[in-house]
Amino acid sequence: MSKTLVGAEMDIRLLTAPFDPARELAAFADAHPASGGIASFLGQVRAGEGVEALELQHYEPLTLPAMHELGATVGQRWALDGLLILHRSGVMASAEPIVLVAAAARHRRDALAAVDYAMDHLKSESWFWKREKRAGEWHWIEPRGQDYADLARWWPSGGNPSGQSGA
Amino acid sequence: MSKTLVGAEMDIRLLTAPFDPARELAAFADAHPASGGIASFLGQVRAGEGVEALELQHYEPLTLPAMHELGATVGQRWALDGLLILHRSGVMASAEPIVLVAAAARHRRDALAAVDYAMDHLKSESWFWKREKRAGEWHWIEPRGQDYADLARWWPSGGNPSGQSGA
Amino acid sequence: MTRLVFLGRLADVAGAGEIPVAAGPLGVVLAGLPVGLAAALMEPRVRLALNGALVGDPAGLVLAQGDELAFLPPVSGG
Amino acid sequence: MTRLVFLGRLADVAGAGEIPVAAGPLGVVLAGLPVGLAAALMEPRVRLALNGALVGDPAGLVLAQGDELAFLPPVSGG
Repeated sequence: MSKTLVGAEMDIRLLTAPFDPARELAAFADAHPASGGIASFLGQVRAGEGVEALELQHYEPLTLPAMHELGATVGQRWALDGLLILHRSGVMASAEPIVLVAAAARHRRDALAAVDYAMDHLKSESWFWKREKRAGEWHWIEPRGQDYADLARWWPSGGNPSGQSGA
Repeated sequence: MSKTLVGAEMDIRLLTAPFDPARELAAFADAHPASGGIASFLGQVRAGEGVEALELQHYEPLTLPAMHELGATVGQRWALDGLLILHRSGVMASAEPIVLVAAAARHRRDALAAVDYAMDHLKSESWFWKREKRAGEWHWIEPRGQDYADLARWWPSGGNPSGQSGA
Repeated sequence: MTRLVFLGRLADVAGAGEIPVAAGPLGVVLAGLPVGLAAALMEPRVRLALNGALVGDPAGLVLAQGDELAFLPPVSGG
Repeated sequence: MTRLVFLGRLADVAGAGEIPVAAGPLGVVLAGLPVGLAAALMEPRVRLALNGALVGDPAGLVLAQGDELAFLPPVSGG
């Protein structure tokens, strides 16, 4: 477990084994009794659809540092009491949790927007390579156009979006 | 527990006793293994700030039906697999959960937007009257201007916003 | 008999969450209440619900036996 | 010795997650690889990271003893 302090209390972890999102969220809420609200997003491996397993590969020197950079950006952009970013790597089974982002804030909009922003950036810019096992065969997943569209919502209008930056 | 079915599976409850948000969220996630994501918002009584207790009063013939109407609206507006709306009434202590909204969806943006919309409408339009106990005295809380500003985000541009409608 | 139900701060003004009154036109019912309470109930931001249904226009409302009329001040939200 | 690290589908092309190569200019290193692998590594969307830091312009890059050069195809995200 890695902790950084940038105003909001950060709990940012790259996990190689399954985690329990309910337990993590309960601990996060307990840690922030003075926050009016806690927003969260849990991404899990979709059951059904023929996917037997999902693998996320990370690259140690880049993946976790970029998650910390993202956390710092989110913590500076919104008034948060705490931010939790948990991300799995490795092989995951159907319905297994992949990612949990939670933000505790005095004001509801800050918490919700922080989770929204963090998810958009995790999904489209973070250093993970994903493959799915279907009918016994692994297939690499290319980035979805939707991920970039989601990301574009956060560019200042008239801004010059850079290419993928890894954070 | 009250259930309605309008495409998404609805679980909408008005509670008069404390609830465990972590347990509710875990059950909700277990019920939706095929959903790619679950967004949630937990509102809790802010600890500190001199608030000794919070009371939410409801009016039985209006409050729960309006929560069901809100659920139906949210279920029609976004492609959800499930929607959970739990709201307390009665007297609550510091750090106690007040409201939990969770949405399970195939796509992340639907889940996050559904929670955002439901919270904005619960906070500004639902039939609850709130008072806080400070230094042993109860004080009724008037609506905040911010709640109406949050709500206005959902009006179609050029639309004619109606007054408070209770749903 | 019919019941008037007071929500939020109106219950404090009334000194009770509800009171029984005789059936009849709303104007007559209100005239029989303490003047401070009647004034609080007639504020424009106070909505009315008759037997659980919001009342669009309270003018001319007549309360029948068994009716429940609720007075709803602006909500503070969830 | 220096190491080339392959992420995502590039590891499939290489048949391994990493391979050891002799130090030297990147162009020389790539020329010593199987042509299919070299072509995959030189695709414009593939980013490079030298010892954990992204490389802005790989032209003229020279690998020293102990260096780790990672080839990063477009990410699929979290």
